[in-house]
Amino acid sequence: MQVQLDWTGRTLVARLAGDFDEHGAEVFRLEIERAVRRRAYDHLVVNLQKVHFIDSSGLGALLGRYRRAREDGARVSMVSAPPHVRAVLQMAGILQWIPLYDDEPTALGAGRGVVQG
Amino acid sequence: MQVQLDWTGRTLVARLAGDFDEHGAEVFRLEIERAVRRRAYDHLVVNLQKVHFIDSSGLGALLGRYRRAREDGARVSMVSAPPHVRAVLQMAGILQWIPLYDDEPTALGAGRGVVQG
Amino acid sequence: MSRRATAPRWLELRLSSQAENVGVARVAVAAFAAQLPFTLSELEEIKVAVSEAVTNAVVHGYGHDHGVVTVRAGHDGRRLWVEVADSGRGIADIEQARQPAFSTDPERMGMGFAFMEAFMDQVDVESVPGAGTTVRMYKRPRPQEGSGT
Amino acid sequence: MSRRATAPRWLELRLSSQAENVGVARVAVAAFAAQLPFTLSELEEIKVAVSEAVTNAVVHGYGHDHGVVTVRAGHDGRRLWVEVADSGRGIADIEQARQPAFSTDPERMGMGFAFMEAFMDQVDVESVPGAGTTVRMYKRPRPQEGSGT
Ligand SMILES: Nc1ncnc2c1ncn2[C@@H]1O[C@H](COP(=O)(O)OP(=O)(O)O)[C@@H](O)[C@H]1O
Ligand SMILES: Nc1ncnc2c1ncn2[C@@H]1O[C@H](COP(=O)(O)OP(=O)(O)O)[C@@H](O)[C@H]1O
Repeated sequence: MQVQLDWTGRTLVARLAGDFDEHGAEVFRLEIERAVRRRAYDHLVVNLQKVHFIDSSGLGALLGRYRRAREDGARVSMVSAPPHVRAVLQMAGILQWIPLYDDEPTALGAGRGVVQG
Repeated sequence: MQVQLDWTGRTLVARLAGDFDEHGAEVFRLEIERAVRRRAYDHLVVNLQKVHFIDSSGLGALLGRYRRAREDGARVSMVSAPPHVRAVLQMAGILQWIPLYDDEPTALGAGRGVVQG
Repeated sequence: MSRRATAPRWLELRLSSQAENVGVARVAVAAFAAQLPFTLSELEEIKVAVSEAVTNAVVHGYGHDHGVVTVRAGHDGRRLWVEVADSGRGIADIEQARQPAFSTDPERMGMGFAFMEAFMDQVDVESVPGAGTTVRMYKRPRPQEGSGT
Repeated sequence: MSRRATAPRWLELRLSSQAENVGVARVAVAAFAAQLPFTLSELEEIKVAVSEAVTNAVVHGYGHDHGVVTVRAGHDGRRLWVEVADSGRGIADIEQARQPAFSTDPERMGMGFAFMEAFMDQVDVESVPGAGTTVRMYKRPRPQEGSGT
């Protein structure tokens, strides 16, 4: 899995591409940790548009990130999940913790209230 | 591999989808033989647009069909080969036997003279 | 009644236990399963189930140490079976391990077995602590509209 | 100089010798090869080479009879090797068999070995008549623009 990172102010956008499995989860954890160690963030937006596959290891990495973000006083959003990825997110009940938005602008515009995707 | 057959007069159009490997070649041989046993043809157009993969077994089935067609007094054309399929066709020198056209209308409109794709 | 029964086909895949290899197991089994009339979304489900079982072998069975994961799959034209085996540390309490949200690793979701069960028709687990674990899963293509039972 | 050397990764795939299974071998090896920085078109080349070798095992080695085809692959982060082995009828004259357009089957093109050689860096063939054939192929990712040797 590839992780492309993009800062806008204190918002970090992570665009993922490939398979979000155990190996993808390792890459994801590493890249995000490295980025937020260097710079303060209050919002992490995870763009799933190019994720071809996700399993419970990928979901676990997302939830782990969500827990860390709460400790850091930041929030996490997901955007642009393809249908099969969305199905797995829904099944696992992830959306009650991390909101899913249609696209990046919507996530960036959304307030601090929790919006269900 | 799937083979979809379509008659226009004495022209048989075969639209292939999937992997044109040894198994695909078996399917191809069977389907074309069954079709031309029931109805006379003077032109077989093989549409390769949805062929994702081809190897020497697929090429061998095309050449075998070409030989049979000559015996039957018919000709064979190929159309719409994706780049990676075209590369393999070229490498194997198939185009000197079976012309490759851009699309079905061009193949159907082409005369009996051999046109190189 | 279906008449798709054919000579049994099978494969056995042995992989070094690395997270990078999980994807190889997934696509190999999915390509094999595509010999049955599964829909694309059923093939995605099979991929997730295989991914969970192989990941468990790599992560829990061998604890990311060197080891061999064996994936076997077969079908008779009607039903797919997939077996994932490791000779790793094994599971002491299988019933507990299969409970949704149970994990011995606080960083994991504990949803691996739940996903296997949700996406396959049947999941059997055999395990001997210190000797290894074998997960066997079965799935039939759902009957499509217009086809018989 | 490349610093991509990693712990060796490998897989072994055993398949029943059926034409339907050739695609499984192809996608498994391609998914594995994708761990090295091969381009998409190099991965396509690897698929063709694997397809030729496995098809030969099924068609010539076993003559479409029951048998087992073993595909092994490995890499050290730099170079891929792929081995395709059967315990079928073997090849009497390997040099002749490797010649482009040579085939013992008039319906075939005789281009299988030519394709393996065109698409891989090196192809070694070992065969014992009556005992079987092993084809071993090697390929390195072509250096990309902007990278070192
Ligand atoms: N192959 C295995 N070897 C050893 N233990 C395993 C294996 N598979 C599962 N387990 C145990 O079962 C527990 C539950 O597994 P699972 O439902 O897949 O969740 P998770 O992988 O998220 O922990 C694991 O935490 C582990 O303790
Ligand atoms: N695995 C094998 N077992 C036995 N004979 C083989 C094997 N692979 C290749 N051969 C022999 O080598 C010949 C040339 O092979 P190849 O170049 O792949 O062409 P083709 O498969 O089209 O015949 C075959 O016709 C066959 O006689």
